Amino acid sequence: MTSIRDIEREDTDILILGSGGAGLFAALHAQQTAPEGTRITMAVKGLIGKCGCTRMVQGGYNVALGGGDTVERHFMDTIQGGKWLPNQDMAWRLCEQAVIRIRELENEIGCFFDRNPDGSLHQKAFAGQTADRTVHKGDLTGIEIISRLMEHVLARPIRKLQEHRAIGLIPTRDGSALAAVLFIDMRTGRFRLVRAKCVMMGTGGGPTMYKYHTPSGDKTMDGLAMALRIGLPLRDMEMVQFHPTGLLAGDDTRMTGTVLEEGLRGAGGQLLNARGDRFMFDYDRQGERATRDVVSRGIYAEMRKNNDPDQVGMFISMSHLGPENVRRKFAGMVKRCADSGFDLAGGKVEVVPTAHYFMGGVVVDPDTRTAIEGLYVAGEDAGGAHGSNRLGGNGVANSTVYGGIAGDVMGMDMRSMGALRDPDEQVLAAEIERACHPLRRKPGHIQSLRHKLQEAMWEDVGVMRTGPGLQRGQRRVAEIRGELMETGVDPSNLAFNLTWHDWLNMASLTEISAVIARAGELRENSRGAHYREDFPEPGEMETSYFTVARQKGDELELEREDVRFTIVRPGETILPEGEPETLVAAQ
Amino acid sequence: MLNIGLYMAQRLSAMVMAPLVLGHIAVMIYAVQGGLSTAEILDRTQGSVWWFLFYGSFVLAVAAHAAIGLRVILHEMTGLRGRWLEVVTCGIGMLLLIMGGRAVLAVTFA
Amino acid sequence: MSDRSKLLEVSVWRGMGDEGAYETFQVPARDNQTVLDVVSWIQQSADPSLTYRYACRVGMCGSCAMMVNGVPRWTCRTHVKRVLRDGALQIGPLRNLPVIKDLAADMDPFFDKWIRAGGVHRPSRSRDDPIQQVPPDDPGRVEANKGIECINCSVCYAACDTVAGNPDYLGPAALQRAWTLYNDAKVEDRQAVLDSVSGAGGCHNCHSQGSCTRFCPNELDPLSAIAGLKRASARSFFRRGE
Amino acid sequence: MMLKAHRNHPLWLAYMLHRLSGLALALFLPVHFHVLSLALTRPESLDRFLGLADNPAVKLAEFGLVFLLAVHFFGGLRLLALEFLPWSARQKTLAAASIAGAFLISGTFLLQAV
Ligand SMILES: Cc1cc2nc3c(=O)[nH]c(=O)nc-3n(C[C@H](O)[C@H](O)[C@H](O)COP(=O)(O)OP(=O)(O)OC[C@H]3O[C@@H](n4cnc5c(N)ncnc54)[C@H](O)[C@@H]3O)c2cc1C
Ligand code: HEM
Ligand code: SF4
Ligand code: F3S
Ligand code: FES
Repeated sequence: MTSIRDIEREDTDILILGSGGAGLFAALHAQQTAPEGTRITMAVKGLIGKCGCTRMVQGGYNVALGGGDTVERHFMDTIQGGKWLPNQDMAWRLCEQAVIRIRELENEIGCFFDRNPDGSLHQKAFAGQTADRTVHKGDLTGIEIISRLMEHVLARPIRKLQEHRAIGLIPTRDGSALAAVLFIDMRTGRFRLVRAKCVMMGTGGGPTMYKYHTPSGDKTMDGLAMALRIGLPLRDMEMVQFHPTGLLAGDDTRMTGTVLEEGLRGAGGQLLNARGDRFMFDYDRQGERATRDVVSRGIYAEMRKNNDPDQVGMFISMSHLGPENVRRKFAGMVKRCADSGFDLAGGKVEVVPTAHYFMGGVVVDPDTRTAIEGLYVAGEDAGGAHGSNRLGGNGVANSTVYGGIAGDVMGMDMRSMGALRDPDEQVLAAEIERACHPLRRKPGHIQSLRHKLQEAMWEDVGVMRTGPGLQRGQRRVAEIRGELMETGVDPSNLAFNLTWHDWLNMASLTEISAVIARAGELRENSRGAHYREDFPEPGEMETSYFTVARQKGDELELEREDVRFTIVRPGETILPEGEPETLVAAQ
Repeated sequence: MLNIGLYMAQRLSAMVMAPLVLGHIAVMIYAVQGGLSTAEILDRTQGSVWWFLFYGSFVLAVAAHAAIGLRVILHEMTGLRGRWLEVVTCGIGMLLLIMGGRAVLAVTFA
Repeated sequence: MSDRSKLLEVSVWRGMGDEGAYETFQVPARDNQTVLDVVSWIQQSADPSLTYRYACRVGMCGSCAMMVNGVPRWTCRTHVKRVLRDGALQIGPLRNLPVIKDLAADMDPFFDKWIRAGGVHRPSRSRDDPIQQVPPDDPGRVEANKGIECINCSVCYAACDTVAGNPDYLGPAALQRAWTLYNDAKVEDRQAVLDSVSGAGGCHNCHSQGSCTRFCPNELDPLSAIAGLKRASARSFFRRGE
Repeated sequence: MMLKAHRNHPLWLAYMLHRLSGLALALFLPVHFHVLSLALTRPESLDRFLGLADNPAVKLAEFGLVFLLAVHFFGGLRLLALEFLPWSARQKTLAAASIAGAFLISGTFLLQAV
């Protein structure tokens, strides 16, 4: 079997993990700012530009571009949406830099976003926003952004390690800095160690440990699990955003959980229960048009009332708007449903809340630096910018803004970096051992463990939570983890062995699931995406805290830390006096 | 195995041939009524500058057109490339040019 | 619910590189089942060593294309019902690309050609400039929009016999991208786009087979885009008076 | 082997027809040229050859050739139109029309000949 001697070793200067909005922007900016001759390597679990969630962005990109809207207003929406939990400096930087990033995307990268008749950018409003702010390309915004970025990266002299899965961050012997990253070259099944002076992690979180989830299959919390293992603090880990309308098509298909877009509800789509009655107005004044978290809870509560085992979800119905009209306005969505065998325009489609985005992540500063020298984190892997809830449209803005910042900062830091660092060979050996663990055990059925985990998280650590539920969730996750450790993978051919990677995915997912449940237990109030039935109140805003989790030896330590209101205090605003509350015309 | 130059040559030669082929077919339809004979054909064409130009330009065009056409087929079907492909293309072109030239001379200025 | 006992007869390509053979599996039939689900089921429950590729599972990333009953398709959005023939399916790796293992093809040649065809924006402005006003009904824009939703899935590339015969040929997707750039009012040097598709493997090799347009899962039309490039390059050929 | 599933559609068939007809024409043309140049050297054998034109088998071959030329001609016009005229989506109709035209011309030719 693989031993430490088998691993291939190579060096680079700047190493980037992931090719989402964060990774691709980091590569481009690093190339622009780093000194001549700097070697840049991009390593991705899938193919460059073809994996990750940025590609799947539908709705669009939030940026304040005038017309009454301001960076201040965007910032205030972000803070209020995050229920006062965001790191305000990060949120500010996000809103401020988005303005530059969108110009970069349009002018330098070559994206073309939808226009108004006069040729200016078209902007719309997602729920929870007080201005028409979301720039988009139809409902396929992510494809436009990632395809264009990908082209620039592919055309540049950047070393590409595709289908290379990062499995361990390897620090120096004294643990003060990052020395290298360990990969599995998935195509060959061999290990590769890449030393680098600066590493940016943009592996994009991904709450795929839930029964229903939207992110792409390659996202399994690997980055956060790696960060946890080298002792980095993770914040807001209880904050899992559910999208209210995921397609429900049964356990046997990967279509289940995929998003039916937000715009459907915005345009007047109705949510119906099994009896065919609208129910959202029982939960919120705005009915179907309420924010994601509210609608998700509405659907979840309604699902619980229903005790017919064959009838799990609720229904979204569009036909009252006229099937032809729906077909025209939501062409992409209607076709996607039709491909999967559902008639969105004329019939009704069964939906469930589905895990969509992970607000939690590594603690970073607004320059993407982490507690360990040489490691930078951006995008969905980084915590702080969104607090307890991410506004629709702030996700790509976040990954592209902070990816670019990471690239710039790494490029500049390169100038003062000394030589490549030597990795701690013991940690390296331990990480290899960890990855090889299943290869020495009797092969088992990993998929059924994944199902079990997804059930446990959905039931006990899901849309609505209770203290006892969260504890039960932790026990269940620990049990599943135990079973996983006894489940093996046939080692006879490790080249492109997806089952081995399924096992490794499960390893990351169980590690992080445990943290989510623990953090959920620690937060004894309800904010944004986190809802405790036993603590339904949001708690004092003034004394807001966020959760921080750290691995210390074998122990997971959690603590609360006070939110610092560095720019605005609860109840106050930075908008000029007399500014209207919202600029969005009532629907 | 086409660049823009070869492509234009093939398309332009095709455009040249189109009216010529049409003309030729029309004449043939007319001619075959009542059977063909050498004398009949030659009568019509011998000594005519116009027929010389007519068939002459056809031969020029077809030599380029077919050579390029066969070059493409050869490349795609057999993988032939590089110098040999150029040689074969030119060879086919020359062959058609010589044979066609002989034929035109035969029917016009023999 | 469907009849739980029904089985599909699925033969799947197994092998590394050029070597390999089809292997048959019995897969339980389900009501909601895509070709990707069938492949996943085999890997998860019948043969853990089966290799394939997917990411988004909703037709956005273009990672999951395979040959299904001899036709290239995105598998995540191909319902089994639509392609089943006598209860059987044949699934192979995408054509015209080297095979890494089983159903996973090496897409590098496809992307190398994408770049060789000039498929990168050539900026006329920087991040410090305002965003260019482009009316949505600007004719160039309308033309560019037609091809812009390409997910680079390589289905068209696999369908095209010119690609199969001519290893230099850039292929439909890369050429279509060049055409969108050529029509993009924001692109600086549009002649350069034409130049990069006028060489030995360029747009002039296309025989208008139309398989690209026929099979593009997004209903894009590379055939017309390539015709557009031919037209534009011919025009510039005369203009330059060569 | 030729009609693999991905080839089974009108535009591909039109392409193959165009290729085969072009290929056949390219093979036939040298023969045709050779026969004509016989006029130069041995007029009597040209006559003998043309005499054969009354033979039904030869008639059929002639028909085939004209058919090929017509197919290729219309196919070529179709391609030229597709490439040089602003695009219209009427590809398939054009492909069909070109085959129809081919039949028409060669048919006329054959009828005239007999
Ligand atoms: C369906 C959907 C729709 C969305 N719509 C919107 C929207 O309309 N607006 C919005 O603002 N946000 C939206 N989001 C959220 C948005 O996509 C994310 O916030 C953002 O794109 C994350 O970017 P990222 O670069 O951090 O990660 P990603 O784009 O997810 O990229 C992660 C990358 O890391 C790689 N990776 C993962 N693990 C490893 C490993 N172990 N080793 C190496 N590489 C690894 C992945 O393969 C991938 O390349 C949506 C998300 C989904 C799922
Ligand atoms: C009558 C007028 C003609 C026209 C309008 C015409 C048109 C064309 C066109 C447009 C092509 C390009 C096809 C492609 O690249 O896909 C072509 C190819 C070809 N033509 Fe012609 N052609 C004509 C006559 C001829 C003649 C007389 C011959 C034979 C001597 C011929 C032989 C070929 C060959 C061999 C090809 C290559 C086919 C291929 O690449 O698939 N053509 N023709
Ligand atoms: S043109 Fe269509 S088939 Fe070709 S790569 Fe793009 S989306 Fe895929
Ligand atoms: S299938 Fe190929 S030949 Fe041209 S029209 Fe499409 S690229
Ligand atoms: S998995 Fe992304 S297109 Fe099929």
